[in-house]
Amino acid sequence: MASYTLDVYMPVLILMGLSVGLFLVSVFAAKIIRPSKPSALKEQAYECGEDPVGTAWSNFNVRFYVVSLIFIVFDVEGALMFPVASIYRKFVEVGEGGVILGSLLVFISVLVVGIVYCWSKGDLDWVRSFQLSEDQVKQLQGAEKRS
Amino acid sequence: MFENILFLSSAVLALSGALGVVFTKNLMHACVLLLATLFGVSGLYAVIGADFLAAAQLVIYAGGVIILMLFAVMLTGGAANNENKFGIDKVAAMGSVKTYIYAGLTVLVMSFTILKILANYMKTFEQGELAPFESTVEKIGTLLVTDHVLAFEISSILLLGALVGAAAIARPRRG
Amino acid sequence: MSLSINEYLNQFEAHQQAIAFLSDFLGTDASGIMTFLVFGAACFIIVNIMALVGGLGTYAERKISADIQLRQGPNRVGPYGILQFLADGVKMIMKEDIFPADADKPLFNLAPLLALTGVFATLALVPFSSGFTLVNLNMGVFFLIGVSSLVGVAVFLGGYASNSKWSMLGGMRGASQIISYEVPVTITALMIVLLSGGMSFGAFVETQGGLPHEWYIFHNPFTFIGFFVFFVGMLAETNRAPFDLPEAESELVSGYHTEYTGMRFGLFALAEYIEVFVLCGVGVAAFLGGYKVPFDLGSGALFIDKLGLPVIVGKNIGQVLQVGSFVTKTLAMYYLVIWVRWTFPRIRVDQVMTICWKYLTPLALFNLVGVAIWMYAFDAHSIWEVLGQAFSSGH
Amino acid sequence: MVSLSSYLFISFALFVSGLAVMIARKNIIAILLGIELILNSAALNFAAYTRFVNQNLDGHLMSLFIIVIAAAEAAVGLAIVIRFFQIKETIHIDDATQLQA
Repeated sequence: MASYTLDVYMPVLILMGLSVGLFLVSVFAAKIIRPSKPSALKEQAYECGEDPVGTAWSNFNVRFYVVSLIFIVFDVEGALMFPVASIYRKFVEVGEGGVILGSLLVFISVLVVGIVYCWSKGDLDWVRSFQLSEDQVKQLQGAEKRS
Repeated sequence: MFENILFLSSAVLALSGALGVVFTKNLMHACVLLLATLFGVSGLYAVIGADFLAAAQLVIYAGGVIILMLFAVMLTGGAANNENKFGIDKVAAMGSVKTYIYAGLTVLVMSFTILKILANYMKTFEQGELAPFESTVEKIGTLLVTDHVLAFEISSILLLGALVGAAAIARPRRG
Repeated sequence: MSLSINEYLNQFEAHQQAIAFLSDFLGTDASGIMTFLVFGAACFIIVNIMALVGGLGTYAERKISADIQLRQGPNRVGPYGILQFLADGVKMIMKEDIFPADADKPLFNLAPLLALTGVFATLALVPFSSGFTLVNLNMGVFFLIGVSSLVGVAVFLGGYASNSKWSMLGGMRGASQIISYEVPVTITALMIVLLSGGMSFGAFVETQGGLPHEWYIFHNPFTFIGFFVFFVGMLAETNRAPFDLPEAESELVSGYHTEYTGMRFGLFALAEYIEVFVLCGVGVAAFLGGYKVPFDLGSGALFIDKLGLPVIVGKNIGQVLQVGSFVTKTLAMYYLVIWVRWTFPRIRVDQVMTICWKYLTPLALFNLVGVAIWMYAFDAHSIWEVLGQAFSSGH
Repeated sequence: MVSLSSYLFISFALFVSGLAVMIARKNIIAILLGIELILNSAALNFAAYTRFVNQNLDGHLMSLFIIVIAAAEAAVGLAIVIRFFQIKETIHIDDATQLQA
């Protein structure tokens, strides 16, 4: 088992420092040679020519959240399986692979049940066929009567 | 030499991120500062030889939980507007002075009790010679499969429960 | 086993003399500072090479797309337009910096920085060759997946901070696409970790051989499918080719970086091109035998005993061959990525999600289970060894 | 510099700031952020004790499971917050007064 010293993380730290340095130099230090004539018109959000209406921070459909929910469950599953996967080959070569194969298959099958449930409930398809809720239907009928 | 640098930089990153989460008004800034804290804590794991934990922290927290938080902030009215249905603009960001006093008092009381408990322990514990760093992945893998296989399987059932429950709750409904 | 640049340099006496000189010059033991200097120089060189690769990537992309569409492509700046990317770089720096009205200024600045840091941190792991890898972390792939998920956060923050509906929508779509395509890529990486018995890129490459039949892509049918799952997942994760909806010019007015001008936009593009190169490198290391050179020329043993060259020269030739083999395979995959970009139409957003969750993830899980059972059944032999045994025992 | 007491101090500081966030903030998502901070500080302690006191890796396993459970908890907690927002149009903690929506 190769023992390692902490110098192993030195390149990661240096590279992060270099990226911060590159960012600071290219964005801020170059301010000197860069023209800067701010004007209100120039700073409007780009809306294909019309003037922007309202703020962008209105909320969105929930399906973005459901996707990230399924992602994090599979991410955690992957994270838990990495150590077991990294020793599987040693156990197979020794001939003991059956035990680990069994626990891995149980682990994966329990989570496949999860994705089958989400699939059947329609969480995975992106454009949901919304049935209009009762009060929305009433509003529509009300609007037709009035017009 | 480099060990101290890595320790100091990740400790400063973690603590300043945590204090930033306490004192920032905007919720989106709080999420990004939590991301900085998580990177700091991942560096702290790396300094004490827990290399798999540092990577797992990055993958699960910085890769998953933070994005979940960002989406949740966006789906619940963004970071700025907090007026409720009566139209009153409630500043949800920071509590009132009263809550601060209570928070300060609890912090003081807790810190005194904990330091009291740890005081004699600090004196007796002398630092043994530390083992060189070993790669922990294989050991964690063998532990997960031999001694703690029950915890390993139950965590998959826990994940299934979390997935089904949260999907059922957060599914876009008609109403 | 983790032979990093530092141990590689320690073999030479000049390195020891430099350390001795520096330590008595500074009084304290200077080996730590020496490692810092060596790593710093190596990182600086690799960052420059990667910036060059990013720049030439844009040049190659424009030339190849021009070639596909039977037009000229850039040929004004420098011979055959080779210096076009330098002109772009200077243009980016000279462009005015505009903040959109009431944008979230700190986050607006932070998004390109996060993207750049996420991609630069992965450069420490790319396995150019057994000697020139910056560091062969035991965590390898796992660390890479963790750090590259930072790009998804950066895309979201870029969209959120520029306070325009288009970039907000582009940011959310981009982030949800990047994170959902991380699932098939993670599961495919898990499959390769199963096969190679270790998470570091060194373990990936050492357990593969030089000749194509010893690569993991042809190891068994499941890894063959796994390579294409990885390739599609990589395309989607770097917002390229048919999956570049978040920055779709026609619909979302180039999505999350609509409001970014000048160098910030340049940093986003640089981060994306370098990430494509890094992920191509990961694909090559995992599936196509990484820096392995056929007939074991990489270790330089042949040069040393056959041609009687001194040990140092032999080893260096081996390293150069290894870097050459890794770079040619990665550039071939890079060419494939560019080629795919200009031949396939863009995919709708619901198709993007359906492909990921209803086709790629089940396929990746099927491959994972398949490889686990294959290794158990044929105790980790590749299909060719199994056929070879079947033939030899047959008659 | 790198010792058990410094790690205890850092995880204590993280714990206190997480607690302060939970107490002083009125926004439900901010409270969930505080919970994440507290879970992090607990997991850090386990890893520190594995390094400085006894070398068996049960501490690492414990913090690994803390991270797994924290991810599942964040997923379910945020789902509840989103559902609460759909019903009540606000995520201010003082409006969460009834047990039934």
